[in-house]
Amino acid sequence: MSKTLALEVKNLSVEFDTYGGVVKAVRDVSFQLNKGETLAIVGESGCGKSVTVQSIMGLIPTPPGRITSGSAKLDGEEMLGLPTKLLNQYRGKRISMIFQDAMSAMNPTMTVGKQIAETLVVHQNLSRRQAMKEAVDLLARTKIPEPEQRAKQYPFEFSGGMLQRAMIAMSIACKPEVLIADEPTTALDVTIQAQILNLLQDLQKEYELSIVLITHDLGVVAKMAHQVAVMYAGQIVEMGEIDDIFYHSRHPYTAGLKAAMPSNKAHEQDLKVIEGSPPDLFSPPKGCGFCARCDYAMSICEQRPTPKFQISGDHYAHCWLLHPEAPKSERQKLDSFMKSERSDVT
Amino acid sequence: MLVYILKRLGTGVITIWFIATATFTGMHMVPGDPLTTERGMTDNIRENLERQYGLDKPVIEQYFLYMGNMLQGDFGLSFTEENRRVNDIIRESFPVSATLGVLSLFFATMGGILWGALTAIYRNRLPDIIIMFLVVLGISVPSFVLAGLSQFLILNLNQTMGRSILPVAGWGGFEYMLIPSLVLGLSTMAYLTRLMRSSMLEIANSDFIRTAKSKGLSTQRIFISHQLRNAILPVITVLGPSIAIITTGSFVVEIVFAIPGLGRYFVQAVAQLDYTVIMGTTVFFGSFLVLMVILVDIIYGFIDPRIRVQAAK
Amino acid sequence: MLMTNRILVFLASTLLFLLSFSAYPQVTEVSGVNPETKTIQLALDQEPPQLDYMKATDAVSFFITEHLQEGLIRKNARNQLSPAVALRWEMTGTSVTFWLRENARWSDGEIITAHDFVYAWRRVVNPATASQYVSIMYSIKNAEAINNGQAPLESLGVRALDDFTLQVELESPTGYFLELMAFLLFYPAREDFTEAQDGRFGADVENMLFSGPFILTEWVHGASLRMEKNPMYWNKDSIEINAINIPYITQDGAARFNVYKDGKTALEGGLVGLTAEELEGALNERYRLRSVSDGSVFYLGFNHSDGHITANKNFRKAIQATFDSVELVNKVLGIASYVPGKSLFPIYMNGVENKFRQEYIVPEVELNLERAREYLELARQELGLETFPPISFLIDEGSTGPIVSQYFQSFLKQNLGLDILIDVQTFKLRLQKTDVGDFDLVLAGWSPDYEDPFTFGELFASWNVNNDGFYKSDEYDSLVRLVQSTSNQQIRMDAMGEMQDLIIEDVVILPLYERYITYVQDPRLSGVLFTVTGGSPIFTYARIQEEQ
Amino acid sequence: MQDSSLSSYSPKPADFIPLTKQLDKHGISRPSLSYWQDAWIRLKKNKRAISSLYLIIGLLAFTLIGPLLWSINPNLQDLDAISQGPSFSKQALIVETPANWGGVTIDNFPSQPSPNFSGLLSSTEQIEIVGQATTQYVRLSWQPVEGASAYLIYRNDHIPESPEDLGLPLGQTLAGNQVSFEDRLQLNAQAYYYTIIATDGFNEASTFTTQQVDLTLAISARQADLRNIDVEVGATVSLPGHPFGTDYLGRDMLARTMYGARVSLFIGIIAPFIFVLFGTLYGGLAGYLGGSMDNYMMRVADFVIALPFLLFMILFKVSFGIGPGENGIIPMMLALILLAWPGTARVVRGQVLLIREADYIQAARLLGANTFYLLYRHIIPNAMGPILVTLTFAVPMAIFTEAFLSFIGMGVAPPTASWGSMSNQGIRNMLSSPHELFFPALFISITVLAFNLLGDGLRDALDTRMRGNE
Amino acid sequence: MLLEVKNLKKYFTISRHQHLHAVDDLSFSIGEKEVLGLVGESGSGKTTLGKTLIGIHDKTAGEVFFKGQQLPDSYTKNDFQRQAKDIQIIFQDPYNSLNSRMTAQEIIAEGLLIRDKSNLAEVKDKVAYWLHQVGLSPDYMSRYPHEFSGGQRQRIGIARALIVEPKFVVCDEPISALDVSVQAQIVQLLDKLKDSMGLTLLFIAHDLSMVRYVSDRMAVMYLGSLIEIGPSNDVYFDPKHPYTKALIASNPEPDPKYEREHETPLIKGEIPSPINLKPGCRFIGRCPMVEARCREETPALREIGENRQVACHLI
Repeated sequence: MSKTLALEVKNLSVEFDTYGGVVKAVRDVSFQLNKGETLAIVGESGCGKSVTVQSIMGLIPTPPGRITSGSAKLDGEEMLGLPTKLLNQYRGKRISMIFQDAMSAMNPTMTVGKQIAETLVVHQNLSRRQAMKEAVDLLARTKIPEPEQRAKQYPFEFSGGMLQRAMIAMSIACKPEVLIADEPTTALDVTIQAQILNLLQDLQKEYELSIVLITHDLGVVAKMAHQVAVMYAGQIVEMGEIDDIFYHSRHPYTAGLKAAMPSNKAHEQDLKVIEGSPPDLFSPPKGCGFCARCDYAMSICEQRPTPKFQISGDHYAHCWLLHPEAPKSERQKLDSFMKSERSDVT
Repeated sequence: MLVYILKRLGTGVITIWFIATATFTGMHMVPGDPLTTERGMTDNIRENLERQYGLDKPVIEQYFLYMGNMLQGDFGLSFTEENRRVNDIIRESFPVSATLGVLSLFFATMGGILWGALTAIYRNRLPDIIIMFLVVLGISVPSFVLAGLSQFLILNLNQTMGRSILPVAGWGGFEYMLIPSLVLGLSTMAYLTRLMRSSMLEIANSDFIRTAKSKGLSTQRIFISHQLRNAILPVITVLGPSIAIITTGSFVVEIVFAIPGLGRYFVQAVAQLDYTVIMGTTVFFGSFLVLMVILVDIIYGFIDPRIRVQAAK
Repeated sequence: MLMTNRILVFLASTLLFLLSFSAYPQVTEVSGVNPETKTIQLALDQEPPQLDYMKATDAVSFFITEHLQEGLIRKNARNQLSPAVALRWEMTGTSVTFWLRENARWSDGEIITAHDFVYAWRRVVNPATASQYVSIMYSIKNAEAINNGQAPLESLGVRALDDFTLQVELESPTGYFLELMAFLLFYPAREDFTEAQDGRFGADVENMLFSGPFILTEWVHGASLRMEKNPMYWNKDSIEINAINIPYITQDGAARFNVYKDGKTALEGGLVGLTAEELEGALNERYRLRSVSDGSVFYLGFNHSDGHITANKNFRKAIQATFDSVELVNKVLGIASYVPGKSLFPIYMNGVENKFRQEYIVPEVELNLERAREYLELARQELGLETFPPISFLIDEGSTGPIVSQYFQSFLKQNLGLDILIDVQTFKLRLQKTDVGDFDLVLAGWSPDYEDPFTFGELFASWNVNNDGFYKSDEYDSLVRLVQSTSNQQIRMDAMGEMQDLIIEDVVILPLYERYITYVQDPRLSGVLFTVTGGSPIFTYARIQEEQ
Repeated sequence: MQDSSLSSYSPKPADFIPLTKQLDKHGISRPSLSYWQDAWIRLKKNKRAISSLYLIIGLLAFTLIGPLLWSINPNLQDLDAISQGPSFSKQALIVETPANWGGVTIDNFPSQPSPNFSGLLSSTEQIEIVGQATTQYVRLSWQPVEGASAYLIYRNDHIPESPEDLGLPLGQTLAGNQVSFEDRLQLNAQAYYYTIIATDGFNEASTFTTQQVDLTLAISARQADLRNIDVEVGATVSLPGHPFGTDYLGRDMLARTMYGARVSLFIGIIAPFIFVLFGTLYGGLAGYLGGSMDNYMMRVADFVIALPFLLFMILFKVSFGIGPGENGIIPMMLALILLAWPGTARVVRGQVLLIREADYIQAARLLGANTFYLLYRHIIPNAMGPILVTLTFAVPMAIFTEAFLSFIGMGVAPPTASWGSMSNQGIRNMLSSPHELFFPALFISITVLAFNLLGDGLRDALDTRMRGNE
Repeated sequence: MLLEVKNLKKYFTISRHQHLHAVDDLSFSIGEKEVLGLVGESGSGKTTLGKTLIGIHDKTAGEVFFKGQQLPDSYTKNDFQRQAKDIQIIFQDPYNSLNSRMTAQEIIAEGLLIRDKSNLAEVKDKVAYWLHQVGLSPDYMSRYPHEFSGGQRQRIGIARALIVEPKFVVCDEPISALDVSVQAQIVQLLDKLKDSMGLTLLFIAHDLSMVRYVSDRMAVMYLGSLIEIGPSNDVYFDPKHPYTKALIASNPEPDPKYEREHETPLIKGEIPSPINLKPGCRFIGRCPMVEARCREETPALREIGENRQVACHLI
């Protein structure tokens, strides 16, 4: 089955000017999102996941932010560098976004219904009344009880979960091709998270949505994603189909992340943690960003940026261990670590 | 909501009582009394006067007497403007001060919001720099200098034009109110502009503006229906105190522009130690301000749904 | 983005445009002098505190009342006493009889009778009225006793022999009694009307009845007044001005002057006088400036009571010998026309035949620093002091107080090594401190109540309530008594000449300056009368020329 | 397998030796900055705020060091140089100290016109200058006019163009036979045009005579003596200049502006300092105690806030009163402190309420911290930012209040100078000698401006919301 | 038992007629060196319980015994001082729990310095030791909180609490605000420290998957009540209460194959407001198997096996 691309991002780099210097928040990031599928971008806070998607949406405040290179094509059409007026023909209509903290992401002085209707008025030329009707309908679709009353209420009258549903309703109002979900469930309880994730899955099927899902939770990834991009220190370190990442990961960071994730099923499992913290993006390391925390680090890792190695099909990773000349012993160590993980799972 | 308003009014009444007592105390701390005049007086004449004005009674009795009368809405007779009731003075002069104040506040608010919004849009560009420079000027030049200067400018304007474009002083139609109210409102306008600017910038960085952008709304739409409305809210909260600044700060303008307002009565009354006028004007001004602050709070409650909805519950 | 900006810029400019537009066409072209309607406009520094002239004490009320009411006698266009409600009069010793004209009417058309005078005068002396100026009436028989509650109201020495004959009994011969008749406390009031006002007589237009050339038709408190020609006035045909409008009331002299420059008033500086700053402005505009005495004399008052260094005559003499009033007036105050103070009696006062000051030359005081220091040394020894403690100089913030006191502080320190502590108080507090004698030096002034030197001379009688410094001298007291006992001008003036010498010799006070007011008036206006006893400028005799 | 396009580097075997040294795993590489260091860096980036800071330092230097460099006594009155504009030094002649001049009276001429005189008054024929005309005095005398009872003397700085344009009315003589006048009214070294008009007391002559007089700049021997100049009548001396001009008593404006700064800045800085301190303590206590105590305390603060500020400033200022020789600074400060503290109290209370709920306070309490420790170690340092900002904005408020009170004449007492009282005097002479208003008003404006901008900068710099984590 | 809680209640008064039942009649105990995991959704009252136990909140009713001694209902300064060496807390929010004006050293040393200001050198050594203990380099001693990442701050918070060597520590959602990978670091650290120091912990969290690694027993809270309590693995792998079941099932498994094959059973609705609670089971609104009894009677905790208690009528 040949897959068509919904969104293609190439060589995206973003910098921020701060008074302490330039922060290279995103460095040469490329990924592709297939139609009707979900791409999960995984990584720790501050790794640049949010910046990546916000730059695609043109939401990076400039200044201090600056897109230094790259392109982002929505269904083959370039979005980066467009003037606001043109960009607005995509935003909200063909590509939309939901945010982590729904409470602050909604206008506190406007009714929820109106905020949803607004998108429709702008993009679909509906009258106010029609748009409001449609908004109520959308609220109902996102399984908000009593949508009629709810539409007339203000965000502060909603619970976090409800508001996230309203956000989703707002984002799918114009039946976009791509939905970017920036940590949509991080602030929610697990029970509510499950509800929201299910809702997203249902809507994906219903609307043939292509979703970019940003999260730090591999559980959410496992549940939702078709493809996964693992980000670390502003770069994508490994990318591939979900099973590649979960079962055939070749990057020590991905492996570490997975090992640190608790499982529901294993009775006795030690949490294996990656010691330390990500590097400061003020002065990213010359070589591999993960080098300092990596158990398999070699001298080249400290000095040279890691090239991209194809592992199989769409599975790529940036790690010197994948270099043909890299010592087998280290690779085996990683492999055995991965196996020990997997044995627990299967 | 009603309970809230009643509660606020209740505290308002206590506040007014406090103002009245503070005024009464402060006033009686000043040595001498309003009956002292330039021409000497025999003891008999003085006794006659004291009896007539009730100043022969002990201060405590005068206090309760005054409070009693005040409760009935009677501020008594003026000492310097004999035969005139303080109520009449207030009734005649206050509308003038209020008109001036309301107009100033209108200019200040409109100007503040407008300029503030403009500066926020043109942040760090020429219009912003020019407006902020004027704002800083408006804040740093004392009102008396400004008032004198603007009068001088009007006069020169009239003389160069060879006819009266604007009245130099006095009180009458709108043309009389224009310059004084602008002068009076200028510092408040400057203050509100600054407030509006920072509020606009803060809102501009807020998450929901980012959401609005991601919805593909046009800049104007975001500006008007998201940014402006939320940015105005903090401006409204300071309107109450602004009314206070404008109305009590009006006497310089009233004196310079020969405006028959209440403010200048007070300055005169303090120098003349006109007990009843001092009491009347402060208590009245105080009550007015208290009322205005309550009113602004209530209005704010109506504008900000977070408060309105909660109050309704 | 651009669109929004344009909207905002548009809004901003529209707002400004609308404001200027709405202001433009509404301007009413009212000018200070209108030759067609014979109307003039004026600005006042404050509104009349009250127009119950039987109780009034201030210049603005005097000014308004002077146009609205008339007494038995008034000042004519040449500033001389002339018949008003009284046609003629006769004064013999302590008895004065007035024969009233029969065509003098109140503004409601009723005839003004002698009873109206009896009522008004009784009302003034009635203690219940609490008129502050009442002591000016004490020359009438029993007035003081009635005011002190020691005699019945009916015992006042004034009787209406019939409707048109009024007889007054005096306590003692009073040389200046006829002068007093032009003073507003002696104006008539009609009993039925006054009593019907329920204590609000003079509080508003409807609470007033007019006997003078104008009637008050409009009084918006604090804002404006309007006077129009009184159709019932017996001499209305001689009045040219139809109306006097007062649409501006402000304490700010600069503002009032600006209004005049704008052509909105007919005369400025008539009540308060132009300041040096406004003079400068007037000169730039090439206005004709006029100056006229407002009657008042300012002096440095010494506290003569025990315990004050200033009670020491040599100390006072030391200050006297260092003080140069010419320098004070010309350099420090720098207001043109002020006359350097030489005497308590101002230069405009008439003596027996000529001006008082021509007939009784003020003793020359020599400016002599060495003498001054000798006096000071003498004072130091007399007082038994090592050094002089600082002395306080009481002033209020208004007018010239701060300048004069700083000038004294500076030259007394430089020349005599004396330390002056300036005591600035609000107006009422200054009065209060003066009353209780809480001062060493005080800046004081006195305006005449009637045009006779005695209005100044009686000030320092030991019993006078206005003797702020508590000066007491038997010699001076006997001179005052001598003046009060006779109406012989020569004897009176001689006595006052002696008072003048005594004041200089004894350094009772230190004359600073005689105040003049400088004013500008519309060139089309003429015949404005200024008097020294208050109530001026008087526009009753004013004329308006069509155009120059 | 390798995507060679992405890497042009071909590694050597040595590159693949496992790394043995321990790298820093925690990735903190930025230099350590405390909150205040961080705020200072932010402030330094703000050009406006930093220039304001320099301006304030400059003002303080002006106030404190200025008088050392410009050592003219601010209270020294130079009556020969009243209200003069900014100037450099001038040459002046020393003349005898003017003695009283008796003037000229003609004995055989009637002092008052005879009652039956009814002719028109004519003008005087000629005006003579008596003695040398210097800026010390000009003495005039003229021929008497028949029927005159007095003569009006006018002085102008240009040739009169019409009877309306005669200039300053200097005064009038007492009688018709007094035919002289001495003018000492603030004379400048320039040409004057004197006009004499005869009057009979009510009507003036319709014609007039004008005389031009050129004046020489001169100071009297007495003035020279006061200034310790070697007295030698007839000599020329050089008078010191006044960069800011002189005021209405001939005092040096530069020196007065410096001394005025002391009062203005004293009130403007000390009063806010005290009321902000009091407000901080009050608000801090209310916020810390919380509950009903907080409620009552803030109610009191609300009462005080409700007092119409300027009205009560005036009332209190008058109530506290001042005695002889006192300058009124203390009553003004008292009034200011009494009325202005609640603003700070509110701000601080809000902050304290916020901080009080912070987890680190609870942690400290659990660790056994007492109230003093909490206040000293946690609450005050954290509330310090807003307090500092409040203080900076309180300064212009206090300076304005002082200026305002002085303007309406209820401020500091003479001879003490403050910028407000100087403006008050200056505005009266705004047109004739603008420098008297300009300099104090300029300094008020600059100070207020500087503190406002500094306050803005501080607020931005101390605003923790703006602190990045990137 | 180190800590015994009997019928503890904590209500907050909202208005005259409204009370928030944050903790409603709870009883349980924690043994010496035991770790009790306390789990529940936000709004279930678990944080309030933790803070009430150690005196940050006053108790509305009930008793708490520590080492057999009753703790005061309402704490004074002295009570805190007396208890400081025994009981400590680690907070949820790593941003709000450190004073941004103090360096890491000052923050960590606080507990020592409050008690004794002498011997600064020794304090410094101790701080360095503890920085090392929580996995941070002692070089960071003079850095300020904003220079650390969330996980690093949490480590500093842990060092602050543990430097006084307490017996009992309430860990108030110490991992909720962190990334999953960092959560593991903190959990591991606490696990290590607990063993080496012999700590007794009350470990509060909102999901069970992490908690079970550290805790010996687990308690599940819902709307102010305990609904299930038992040994960690027993509760985790064999939950009895329908709520516990749902809570565990909601947690997504980091195993795509598993997720593809298993449908996540959803629990409907959201946790209701704990204001003015009515009698009856608190879970009725969301429970898939409600009976009439559930609506009338509040189920109490019942012993259903060794060390296991459940509050449900249907088990």
